[in-house]
Amino acid sequence: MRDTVTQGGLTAWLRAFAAAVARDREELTDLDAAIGDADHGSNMDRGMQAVVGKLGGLSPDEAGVGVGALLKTVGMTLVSTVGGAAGPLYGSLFLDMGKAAGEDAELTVAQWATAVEAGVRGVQARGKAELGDKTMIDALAPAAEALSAAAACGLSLADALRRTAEAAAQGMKATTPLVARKGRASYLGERSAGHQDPGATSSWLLMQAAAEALASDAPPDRPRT
Amino acid sequence: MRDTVTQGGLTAWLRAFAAAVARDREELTDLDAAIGDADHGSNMDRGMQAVVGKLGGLSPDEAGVGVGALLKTVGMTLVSTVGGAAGPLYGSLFLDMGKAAGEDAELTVAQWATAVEAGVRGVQARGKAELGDKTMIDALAPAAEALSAAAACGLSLADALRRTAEAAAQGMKATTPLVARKGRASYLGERSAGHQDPGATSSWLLMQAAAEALASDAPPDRPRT
Amino acid sequence: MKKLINQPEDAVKEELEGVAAAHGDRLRVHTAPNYIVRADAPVHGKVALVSGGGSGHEPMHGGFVGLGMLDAACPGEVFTSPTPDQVLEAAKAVNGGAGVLLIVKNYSGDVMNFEMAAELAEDEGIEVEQVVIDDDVAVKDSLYTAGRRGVGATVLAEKICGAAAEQRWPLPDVAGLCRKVNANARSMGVALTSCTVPTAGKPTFELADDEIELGIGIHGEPGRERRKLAPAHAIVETLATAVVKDLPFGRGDEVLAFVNGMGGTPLMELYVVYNELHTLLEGWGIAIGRNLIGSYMTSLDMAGCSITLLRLDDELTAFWDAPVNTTGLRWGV
Amino acid sequence: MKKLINQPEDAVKEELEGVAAAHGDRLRVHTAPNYIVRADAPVHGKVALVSGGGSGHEPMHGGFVGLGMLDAACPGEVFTSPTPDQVLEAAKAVNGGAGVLLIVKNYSGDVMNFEMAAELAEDEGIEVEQVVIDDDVAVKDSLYTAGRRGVGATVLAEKICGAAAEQRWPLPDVAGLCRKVNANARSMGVALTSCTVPTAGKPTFELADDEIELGIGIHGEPGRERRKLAPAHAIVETLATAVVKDLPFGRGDEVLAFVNGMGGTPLMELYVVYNELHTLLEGWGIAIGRNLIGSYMTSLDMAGCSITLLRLDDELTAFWDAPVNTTGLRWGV
Ligand SMILES: Nc1ncnc2c1ncn2[C@@H]1O[C@H](COP(=O)(O)OP(=O)(O)O)[C@@H](O)[C@H]1O
Ligand SMILES: Nc1ncnc2c1ncn2[C@@H]1O[C@H](COP(=O)(O)OP(=O)(O)O)[C@@H](O)[C@H]1O
Ligand SMILES: [Mg+2]
Ligand SMILES: [Mg+2]
Ligand SMILES: [Mg+2]
Ligand SMILES: [Mg+2]
Repeated sequence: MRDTVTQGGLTAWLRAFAAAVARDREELTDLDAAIGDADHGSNMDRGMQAVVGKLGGLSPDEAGVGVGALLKTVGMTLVSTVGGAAGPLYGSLFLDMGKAAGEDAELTVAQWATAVEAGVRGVQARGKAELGDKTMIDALAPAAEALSAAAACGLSLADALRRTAEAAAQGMKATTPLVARKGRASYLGERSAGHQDPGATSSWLLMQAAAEALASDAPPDRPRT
Repeated sequence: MRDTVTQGGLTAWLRAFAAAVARDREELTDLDAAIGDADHGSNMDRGMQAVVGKLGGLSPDEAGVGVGALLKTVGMTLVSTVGGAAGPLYGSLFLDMGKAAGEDAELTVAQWATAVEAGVRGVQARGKAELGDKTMIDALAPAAEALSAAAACGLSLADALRRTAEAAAQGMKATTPLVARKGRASYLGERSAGHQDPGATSSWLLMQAAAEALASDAPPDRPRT
Repeated sequence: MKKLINQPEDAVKEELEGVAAAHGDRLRVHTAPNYIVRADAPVHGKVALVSGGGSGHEPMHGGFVGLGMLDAACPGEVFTSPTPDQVLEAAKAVNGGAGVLLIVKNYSGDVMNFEMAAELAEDEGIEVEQVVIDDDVAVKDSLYTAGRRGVGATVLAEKICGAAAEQRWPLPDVAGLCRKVNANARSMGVALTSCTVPTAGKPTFELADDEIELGIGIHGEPGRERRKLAPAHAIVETLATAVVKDLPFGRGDEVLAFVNGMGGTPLMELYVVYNELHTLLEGWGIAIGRNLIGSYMTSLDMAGCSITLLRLDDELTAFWDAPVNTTGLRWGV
Repeated sequence: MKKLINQPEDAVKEELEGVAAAHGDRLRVHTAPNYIVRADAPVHGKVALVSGGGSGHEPMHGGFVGLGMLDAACPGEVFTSPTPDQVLEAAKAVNGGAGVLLIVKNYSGDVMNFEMAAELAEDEGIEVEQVVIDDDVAVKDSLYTAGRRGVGATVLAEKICGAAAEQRWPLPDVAGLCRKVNANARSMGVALTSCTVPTAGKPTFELADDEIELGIGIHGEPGRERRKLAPAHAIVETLATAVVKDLPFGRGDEVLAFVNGMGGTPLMELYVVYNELHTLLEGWGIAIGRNLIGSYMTSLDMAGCSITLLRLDDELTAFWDAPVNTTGLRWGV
């Protein structure tokens, strides 16, 4: 267990997220079928498969660049493979996390919290959603907040990530009763209430994967599983 | 009960046939769905409704014309309203019956048998089907034969018609195991076996209706029911 | 049954009213008896092409009435061939003095009704030729059956003969050209689902969720074989093999490839089918010179498709390319 | 799920291969990233029109690429808007020096992806304008939602603006015309059945045998209201009333009436719908000056239809009538 975010940790995280998306692909699509257009699972799966492919294909040179560069590559890959609403939004998340992370080889918990906050602001800038609009923001914003609070209290990376995932889970669950005001689900009006938001669900998977894998210290060139 | 075929009897017969077709419309269509295109019931129903409308609308002058003219009117009406295979075939049946019946106001059993034989020959001339091809001929030809035999034996009209209907029923049932060689069912090849032919079924209804109503002496101008 | 109709018995009538309301500038819709003619009919000195058949196959045939294709179409009830009086009246309305070609699909009902119409038209002094289209290889041709059904080649024959008629070919030649198209075309179809005849109110046949019907007719007549659902490439290979072997088409042939949707299958899938067909034919050394992809000869709401190949020569290609202006097919004008 | 496809993930790719194989004479299909351009692109000095969206709506948009309509279409995955790099590369491929108009349907995903593409294109020195189409009255427009969806008006805007671009209208004017079409058009749809997204493998929603979904989106998004199945006249009255009241259209207006099939509904039913619409509008004193009837903007295999009305003036009518030569819409050439 490391207490900093490294390329190795990032790679393990992204692989864990990809695996979780692949596993829950049908569930994500079912959630989207209920209030959207039944593609969120396949969109995210396509994108994360591309990301994993990219990670495996990084040359040692590229693999050696900073955390920020890696995050930006992930963001660009998502932007150009996911499409739909999730593509630009998750793309912005990673692109803006990458910008904030800068060129360092590893990040402290506080730096990581700053990067995640920047990423979530990026999602909001792109999608204009507020808390309570029944979108991924409902999972991402509380998660970023919990992470920053944990960092301020000096918690370890592992503990901070656990709290982050818990906050994301709360936020995700809280989307169920909401009436959607952004995204495709908003076309449903009142009928959108009673369903959990698919994007908030994938965002929880993202934070859950971080709690599981981001503090690990697997080398960045671990063979694809 | 009369022992001759009159306009009144014909009208009663056609009405009875129309009623039977309306009643069994769905069954005829189901039989056609199995080995054809699911329209025999609606085709015959449309045609016989038109015939009944025509009967009701006959002016006293027209109503007074001979048996043959009435049969021809029925044939023309069927030709121009039924369409499909059944239209020209039932149309030919009635047109050729009408030609054979001539201008008399009533027909003896023997004359009636001659007319029916002519009608059935008309169906065969039009459709080129032989006995055993799994078509309406399988009900019509035995029926015509039974009628002629009954006439030759001097049976009463009522008895002759009963035998005719029985022969049609036999012929109809015998179509079930056959492989169709004419009409739409022939496209099915061996798969047409095991289904009763829809056209043979409507032909049996026709003969059955004759047994029930043709010997009756209801006036031609009986109001539509 | 779920359809955008009112009373099932009125569907054809109301469809024709819709056609009349929509296309009054180019078509005249006559009722009682029902037929559709091009607005400028009769075209003097031109052979008139008349076709027709049961309704439920739209745009065939009404959508093919217009310059360069049909002069008249006679829509019967759903899946029920038109009656002789419809065909007779249509022939009279479009006869421009050069005679009338009746293009008939080989179904007992159609053949008999058009035959009666031809007899009546000849009685009225109209010169008439009939050509019966029978391109469906799913049905074994035999002296002891009603022969093969007429399917996709009908659309191609109507287009090609329509062009020849515009060029003032005489009746025997247009009829000969029609026979040539029929002789050089073969088709086969597949259904993923049954159609539902409005007045029947329920599907004509039942297919399990993992079954398809090969060699389906365009009236929901069951095909010759029921199979397990398979990927597009396997289905297309089955259809294309049967079609190619039948004529047979051979290495070096140039063909028009017609991928037709049955009514319930969207264009996306038809392009996937075309892609498979293209790859197969390329492998067999058969070149696709022209193509037509879309739902031109439907079977109500049936999901599925048919494949038609027509062997081309310069004459057929030129007539195919000639201008056509109908609601269903249009180019060059 | 029964579809004429191979692996669900490959459906879009193979569809595009089919399009490339079929229409190489008039279209160029680029892959990785996916986009379709007219064969003669870039047209020097002409504003280039680029649209796109998720696949599954064919012929929209790829079937509308060609003279008089779009210069490029960017097909995303099924029901998933294209990515910014697709749109950027397409814009670069068709830019003839007079700028690029992006026609975008109002869905969060489409808007964001096209926005990113526009930013990237501008970075590369291409003059870009975006117009967002939002004609679906089924969705309440509000500051607190994503607004109305873009549906049928998209097809009309692409046709009309394509004609203006051919006449060398400058970019701001073509964009203005596009906004005018959008401002004067309203739509609403109904589903009789759900569609099935290939990768999902099952229907997006369940409708009972006697239920319909009013105000359906073209991605199988549930509508705003579920109702009992009703005759066509009642359904059309509901749709038309909502459409007419929204703009509102009024007595004396002349409109283009667009009856669109959702993919699984045959032409026969669309004419029945048109017939009802025509009768209704006539009663309300609204004249149908032009019409379009067919499956032009589909939702995979969904059964159902949508109705779009566009208020016409001389300018819009003239551009509508102008020549167009695409695989999906063609006249005048
Ligand atoms: N404007 C927005 N801001 C934030 N999140 C959004 C916005 N619009 C949509 N989303 C999220 O995107 C998810 C849907 O993603 P996806 O299904 O992949 O895209 P699409 O809606 O284009 O099909 C929603 O569940 C929601 O969480
Ligand atoms: N050539 C023929 N000779 C005699 N009867 C025939 C022939 N072709 C078809 N039929 C009869 O017609 C019936 C079908 O009639 P119908 O369903 O109304 O017409 P279609 O087959 O055109 O849909 C068959 O069941 C058969 O009895
Ligand atoms: Mg979605
Ligand atoms: Mg039948
Ligand atoms: Mg029939
Ligand atoms: Mg989507």
